[in-house]
Amino acid sequence: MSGNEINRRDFLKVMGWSGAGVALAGCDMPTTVTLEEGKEKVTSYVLPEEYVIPGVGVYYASTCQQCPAGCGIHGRVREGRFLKVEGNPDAPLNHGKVCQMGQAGVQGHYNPDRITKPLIRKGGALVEASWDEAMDLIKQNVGAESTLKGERFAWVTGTVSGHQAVLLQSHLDAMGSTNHFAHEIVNNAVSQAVNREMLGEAQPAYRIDEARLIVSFGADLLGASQSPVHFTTQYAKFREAPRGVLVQVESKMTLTGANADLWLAVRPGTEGVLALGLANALLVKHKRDAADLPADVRDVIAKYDHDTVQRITGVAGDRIVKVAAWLNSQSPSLVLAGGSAEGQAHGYDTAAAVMLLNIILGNIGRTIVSSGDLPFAQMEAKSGNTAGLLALADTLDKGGLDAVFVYNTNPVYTAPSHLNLAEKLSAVPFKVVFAQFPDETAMRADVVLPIHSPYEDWGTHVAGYYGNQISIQQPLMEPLNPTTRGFGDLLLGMLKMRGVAGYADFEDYYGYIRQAVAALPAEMKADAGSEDKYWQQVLQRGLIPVQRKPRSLTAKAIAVSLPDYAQDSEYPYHLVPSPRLGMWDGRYANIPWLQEAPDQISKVVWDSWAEMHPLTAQKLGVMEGDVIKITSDQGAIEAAVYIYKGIHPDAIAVPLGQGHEKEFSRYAKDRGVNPLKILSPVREAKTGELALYGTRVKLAKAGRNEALVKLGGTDQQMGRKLVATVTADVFRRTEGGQDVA
Amino acid sequence: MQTKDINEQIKWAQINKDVLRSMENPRMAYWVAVGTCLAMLMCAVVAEIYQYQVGMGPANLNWPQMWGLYIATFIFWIGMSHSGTLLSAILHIVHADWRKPIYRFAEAMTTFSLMTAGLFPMIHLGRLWNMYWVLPYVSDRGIWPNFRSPLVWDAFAIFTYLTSSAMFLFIGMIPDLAICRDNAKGWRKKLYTALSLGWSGTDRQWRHFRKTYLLMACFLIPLAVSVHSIVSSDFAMSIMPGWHVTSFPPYFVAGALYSGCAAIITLFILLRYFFRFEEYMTIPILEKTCKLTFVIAMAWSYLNLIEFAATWYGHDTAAKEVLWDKFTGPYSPYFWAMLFFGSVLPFTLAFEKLRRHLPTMFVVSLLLNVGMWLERWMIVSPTLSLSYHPIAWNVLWPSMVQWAIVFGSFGWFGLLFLVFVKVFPSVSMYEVKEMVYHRRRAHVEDQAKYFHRRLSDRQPATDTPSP
Amino acid sequence: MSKHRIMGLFSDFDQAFAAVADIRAYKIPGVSVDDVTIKSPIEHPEIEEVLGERPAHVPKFTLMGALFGMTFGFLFLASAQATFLVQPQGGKPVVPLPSNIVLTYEMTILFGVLFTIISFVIGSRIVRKRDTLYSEMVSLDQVGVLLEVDEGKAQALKDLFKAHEVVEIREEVVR
Amino acid sequence: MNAGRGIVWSWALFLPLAVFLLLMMSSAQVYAEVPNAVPPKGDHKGEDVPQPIEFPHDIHAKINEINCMYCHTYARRSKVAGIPPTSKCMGCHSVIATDKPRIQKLTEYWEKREPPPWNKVHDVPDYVHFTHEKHLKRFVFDNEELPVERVSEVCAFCHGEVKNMTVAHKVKPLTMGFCVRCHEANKGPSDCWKCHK
Amino acid sequence: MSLKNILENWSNYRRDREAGGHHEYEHMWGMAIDLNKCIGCNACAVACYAENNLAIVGKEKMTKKQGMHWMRIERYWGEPDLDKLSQSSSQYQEHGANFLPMMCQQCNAATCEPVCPVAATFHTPDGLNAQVYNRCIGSRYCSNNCPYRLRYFNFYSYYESSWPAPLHLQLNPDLSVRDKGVMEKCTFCIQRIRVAKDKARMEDRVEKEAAVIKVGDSTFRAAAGRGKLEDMEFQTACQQTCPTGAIVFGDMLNPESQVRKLWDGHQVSLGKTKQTKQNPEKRGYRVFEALNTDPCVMYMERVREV
Repeated sequence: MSGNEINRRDFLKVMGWSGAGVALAGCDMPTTVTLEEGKEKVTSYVLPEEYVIPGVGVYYASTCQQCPAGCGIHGRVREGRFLKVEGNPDAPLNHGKVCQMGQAGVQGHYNPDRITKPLIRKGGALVEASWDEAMDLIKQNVGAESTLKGERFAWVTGTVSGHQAVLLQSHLDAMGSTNHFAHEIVNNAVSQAVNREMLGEAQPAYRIDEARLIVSFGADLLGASQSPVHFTTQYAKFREAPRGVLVQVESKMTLTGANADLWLAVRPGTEGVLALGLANALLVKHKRDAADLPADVRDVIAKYDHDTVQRITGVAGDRIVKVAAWLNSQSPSLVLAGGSAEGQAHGYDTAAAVMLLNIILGNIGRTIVSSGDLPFAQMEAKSGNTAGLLALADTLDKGGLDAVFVYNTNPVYTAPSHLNLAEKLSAVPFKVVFAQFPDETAMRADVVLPIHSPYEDWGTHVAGYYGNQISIQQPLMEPLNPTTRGFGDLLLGMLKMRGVAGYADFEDYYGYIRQAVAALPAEMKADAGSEDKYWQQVLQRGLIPVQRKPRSLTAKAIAVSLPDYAQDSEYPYHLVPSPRLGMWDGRYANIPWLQEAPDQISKVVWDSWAEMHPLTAQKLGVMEGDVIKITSDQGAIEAAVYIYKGIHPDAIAVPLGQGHEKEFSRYAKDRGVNPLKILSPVREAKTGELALYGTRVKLAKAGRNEALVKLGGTDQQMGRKLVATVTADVFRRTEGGQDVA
Repeated sequence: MQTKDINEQIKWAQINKDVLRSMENPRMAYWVAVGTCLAMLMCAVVAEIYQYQVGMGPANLNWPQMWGLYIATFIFWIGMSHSGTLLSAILHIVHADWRKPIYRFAEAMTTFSLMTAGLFPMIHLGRLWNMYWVLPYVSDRGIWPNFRSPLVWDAFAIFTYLTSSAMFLFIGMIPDLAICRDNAKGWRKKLYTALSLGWSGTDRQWRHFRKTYLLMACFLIPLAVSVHSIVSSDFAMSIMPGWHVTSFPPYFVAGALYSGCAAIITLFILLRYFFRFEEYMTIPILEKTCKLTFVIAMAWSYLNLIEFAATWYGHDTAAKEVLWDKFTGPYSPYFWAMLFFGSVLPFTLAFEKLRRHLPTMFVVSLLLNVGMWLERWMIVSPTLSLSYHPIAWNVLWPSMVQWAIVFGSFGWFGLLFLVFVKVFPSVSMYEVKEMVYHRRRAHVEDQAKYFHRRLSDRQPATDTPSP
Repeated sequence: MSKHRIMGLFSDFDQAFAAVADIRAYKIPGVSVDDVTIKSPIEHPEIEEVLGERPAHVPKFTLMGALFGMTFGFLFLASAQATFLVQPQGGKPVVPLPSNIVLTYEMTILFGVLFTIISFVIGSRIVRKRDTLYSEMVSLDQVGVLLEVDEGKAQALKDLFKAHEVVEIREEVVR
Repeated sequence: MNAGRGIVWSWALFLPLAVFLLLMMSSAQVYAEVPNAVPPKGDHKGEDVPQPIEFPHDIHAKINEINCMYCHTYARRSKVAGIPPTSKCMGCHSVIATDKPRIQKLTEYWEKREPPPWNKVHDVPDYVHFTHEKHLKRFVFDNEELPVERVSEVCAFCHGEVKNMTVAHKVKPLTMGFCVRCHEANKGPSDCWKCHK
Repeated sequence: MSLKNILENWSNYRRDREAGGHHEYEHMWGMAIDLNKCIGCNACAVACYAENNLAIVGKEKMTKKQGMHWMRIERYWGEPDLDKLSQSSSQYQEHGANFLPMMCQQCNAATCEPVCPVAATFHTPDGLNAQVYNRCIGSRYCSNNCPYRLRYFNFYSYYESSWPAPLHLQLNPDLSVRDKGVMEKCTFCIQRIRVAKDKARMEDRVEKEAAVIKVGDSTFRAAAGRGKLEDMEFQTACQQTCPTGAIVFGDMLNPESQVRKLWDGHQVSLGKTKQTKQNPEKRGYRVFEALNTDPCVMYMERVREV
């Protein structure tokens, strides 16, 4: 095995080759032909590898680590350089497709701002140190001989799964701690809680491809969601003839909203009311059978008649009638809550109201089906949420932590300023951050350990959504910087440091994973023949399919109580801090491709902006590019406005992503604002999540104009036939399928 | 009031003296002018070096404003070059002898503005150092330029025109160079001896000279028309709205003659003032030039209107958008300024009082050329800022790099012209002599018709000569 | 017998022409008007009245040049295009006539002009050492009448010049 | 005209002619053997490129008659011909000629697990995407009359008679004209995008 | 360069596109983009950056519109076709956005080609609109004459600024990195086409016979010895990554190819300035077809339920 290892490491080495160098056409001023002799070097392999031919790209299967979705990828490698991410066609999760963040992973890997050496805080500043120094420090503080008490230690991570989660848990156990704060801004924790109560399973599978109608209340399936590529591939099927109808209800147009047949602007926070109104229409107007519904539920629904809903939500009556009619006629349908619907103080009730619709329409078991249980429960994804962040802040408040290990999350950036996380974290005596980049959290650590990029490291992952496989992450190339180390290796080292039994035999994380794969039940590798063959097969496919144990979903209707819409005279507007496919929660602001890739909706690049409805703009007297000051009770941010009709007049949307500290990246430096910073301390009442969309703000003109940097000169087609649109009935006539209604 | 084009009684020696004097003893003002032009040129040189090193970005060119002022100014200078041909070739063929005192500097202007114009297609290239690839040379690689491209036509046309007009200028100057040779000393003697090619004024030389000059004039007229037509096809041959206009070739030619004439008026007044050429560059000649300019201005205005009308009448909506944008869009101030300078201001030329007032004419002629420069800019930029695909619509103003190069091109032209007037006779001496000779002779013959008749009745003594 | 080259300089053009007219009328036997060379500061068509038609072959050269430019231009372009078959452009044929016509036109003019200039240089016997019998007055305002005559007729010629108010007579003996 | 001068003149004319003819004949002799191919024309006087180890091509290719593709094994499978991996060298030289200083130097590299830093001799501009495999296919593998053993004659089209050199020496210009003329003669593709992209 | 050549082949050399052209084709690469499926997510655009060594220009240069987005997703709010249908004009963007992925349309009668003074852009035997970077002198005429505005110019030398070490290690060695003063545009991933064609040749998958192939109204003379490629044997970077599969790419000369079937199915034909469809409700159309550029990219109309 180890002989193999050396071999493999060797051929992955970066090499210069004829024609493989950087080819510059015209960098040859002023002569045009550079026929040089002896100016370039050619390097040969020391040892040849059979299937590696210089000049020919080789593809290795691996798993994308850009977001928690865990798509299967193929990495293109040439001459030891990892060049491009491509989808793994064998991966049932993403069918060979990747989103832009997946594509951009390469630039994270080769990022010029990566941390390459361990950093240790000395005299207030982080200075480069050797690994030995860093590990000694860690050993001192959290090693077996340290005085650290169990509960005073914590792990802060993003979503973790697979053997990473297993080892992490082992480490926590070894430390005697239960403090694992998993934090993600883009999450569906509220929905999961609702699902757990109403369906009996936190994360059922949505059969978008099966649905004929999707009504999404703020769930940005195609954009910032649990598994954007998976949902999008399903969406493609959904749109094939006979074409399904997509209705999106939200207050700021998301990418999903931009693709909706009907996009309904709802007054922020009243999505649940609309859901109940639809339920009302279904029961009253369409005489849906409500016998199964408990009386209290029926009472609640009865309150929301047409006029009430229209008044509260601000949605035109005919639209409500239309959606209700569609819901009635199109079956199976799928009604989803997410994002802006959940992120309110009453998010739980909103999500529950939406789920009620599914129950009334009988979608449970048809378009909402059980995901089942992973046979290896310890590898199941531990999904991050904002409650994790709040819990961390609360624990820190109590001064309850002496050592914090942070991995794959950046809470100092994502935490609202009212949490005061940076200061609280500074008070912790020992903070270790396992980081690729000098992000805000890393810059406040006592020890920063540079880890491999996901393309240099081994790993296994189980997707939080559609985790029907153990995804294998294998290195695509030799570590770019010899001084970085794999997170798994470090974790294993940490375990060994605590002297945990059972880990001493593993030389490294690779060995551990290999051992774990070898230990899989025999029936899973029946057709492979030998152990080595199976391992090769696994590496070639990049995943191990897993049969999940299905459950049956319950459909328990619960009564919800939703507040009436309340005006706020001081802070009349609602802040929508919108995550987007690309910048995500801000972690990709250091990737130039994603900075330069325009936002799907506003087409703005390299900056923050504030989205605003023309009516609001008229009221404020601002034009596109005018800077406005957005003030909440927690502070103020300034951004130039983008005006369009895809937002409710009461809402102001500021995208996540920018506003990083200057150390993070040359590409994110002095760029835009971070709307998360001004969030009010509103929490979702039942789950304790941070109500991301529950902040009220006031707006004021800043009195200056900063032209928005956008792709494109105009938003209109100016009479050209650029994008032509036909109605769905024409589509069905020519390409098959029955008409809606 | 002076009515005669020229004083017929002027002594020929005086002509020689006056013109040769103008070539000598540069005064302080001359050196100041040279210095100014050099300074202007240096602006362009610095800007161009910067652009060469860094790329076309600092010029504030963008997607899709790829051309900007460079090509606009290129057309402007090409247009300017049409004056010499017009005055010298067309008027020569129609025997309008009032051209004789003023055609020389007009031809020089032609050559120099072509030399200026030719720089711009090079300057605007992203990879200037590969410019020679446009030339059809037999290459080792077996590749050729694309002869379908109007830019290659430009290269051909400009090369032909520059060669022809420079030769036309030179050939027409040979007798004058002989005069210079006969009166010069030192390095000038050597220079003029070489340049005058041994001209001695024999009847054989004059005979060939006359035919050559006439034939070249005949060639230059269609050539000049074709040159600006070809330049117009840079635009007319494209499919861009506002460029794809059938009337562009005559429109460009008219505009070219127009700006050329306006420039002649400017230089006429300057030369007359600085070189005391009152005897030669007389007010009546200026008046004739002004009238000619006025006519051309009206033709140009008409072609403008026709272009608007044709666009308006057609159903090319994109072209209409461009037109409407010119009227009302961000470029409208310049567009209306162009129309004012180009179509309204020339009416000053229709008034004799104004025509004869040199300061007024000086200012007017300068403004006419400003208008003509704006015209070229209004051809290039609005279409680029607004085309078929609205995604690329934008307005980007030229940066200092572009302005510096445009500004410097005037310095380069001025420098060439200043050197010319001190090295070469800027008034054609021999042709002024011819003009005087023929006019006086015509006058004398008028008076002596009677004697003529009497003389022609004479019979020779014998029919056959004695051996 | 030596030849004499005699040039009379006249300030009055009419007198000079009258002198030539006298030669034309064989006032001096054996001296023909064909031997006369006139040196003049300006170009005047009247000379032809007294000298008679003398040939100038410029237009023929011009025509040749133009024709050459036309054929050469077109063939050059067409053959260049026909050897460069890699490059179909926008659905246009290999040898596109409209653009070739434009370029052929330019080549026609270019070669027409060049040949005209060549014929001028050749035909006018310019670009050679200047005649020693040259007066700077010719470039100012005097007309010179130059003849090469036998020794015996030199005096008669001078007399004839003097009869026409010659300003100056220059003479040199050839061989 | 005297006789001596005549002789000088005739020699002056004859010598270059003779040299030219000889060159023509010799080059024809070199290449005439490759059937179904018109060899490219053109010569170039290359510089001496110093190499970490003065590799003797002559010993390998001429004396020992090792096929070019034995070492430059990628040539038939990739756009680059490749330098043989050090292990391939050591395959023989762990036993053969181990006492030679060049081999000792090679062994040093091998023991350090470092490839020798070879300098590139035949380099084309980076915007030229030449591919070895298709040329070998056209002239060797698709060329029924040329056995693979004689591949060096095809290699010599562009690399010259490497088997007569120690370290490789550039003897062909490798300019675009050189390529284009051969493409014309052998009816190779003329699309610019075949090589430039 | 001989007179004989011209005289013998005169009629051949005078043939334009409508008459089949002088050219013999190996392929005719085409694309079909379904706007019903396109969600405007931008994955294709970033994949294009990754595949084709596109430079990152930064905010200031994006402000000046000097970006290099070969593949751009245009987004329009106005929807003239639906405004007619929906009775009430809402104060909201009720039907979402109009997304249009726009890349070089690889026109068969490209307007950019004839105007290039040095023939750096031309039509390849693959039916592609080639741009030879090292021949380009940067006159930018092609970009000015492109009605789709999808030619991008290197206004600066981006090598240092766009790929600071070690980002340069990501550069795709299969195609050149463009320096300042060079025009560039979408190539339909020529490097991938190249690899696939080379592979077909190496495996002796060759069409022996010349053929005359009709694609809609256009006739193409296909060369003998052209490579025989399977449909979907390779994909362009944008097609490969497109999560909804909205982009279909393939050889129009191959009657079995998906792209050809889509074109035929939507009754869109090459070589027309106006499509004459038997069923006018079919969704296929080409952008700016009336300009007679004959683009090889067909779009299928966006669909909305109203």
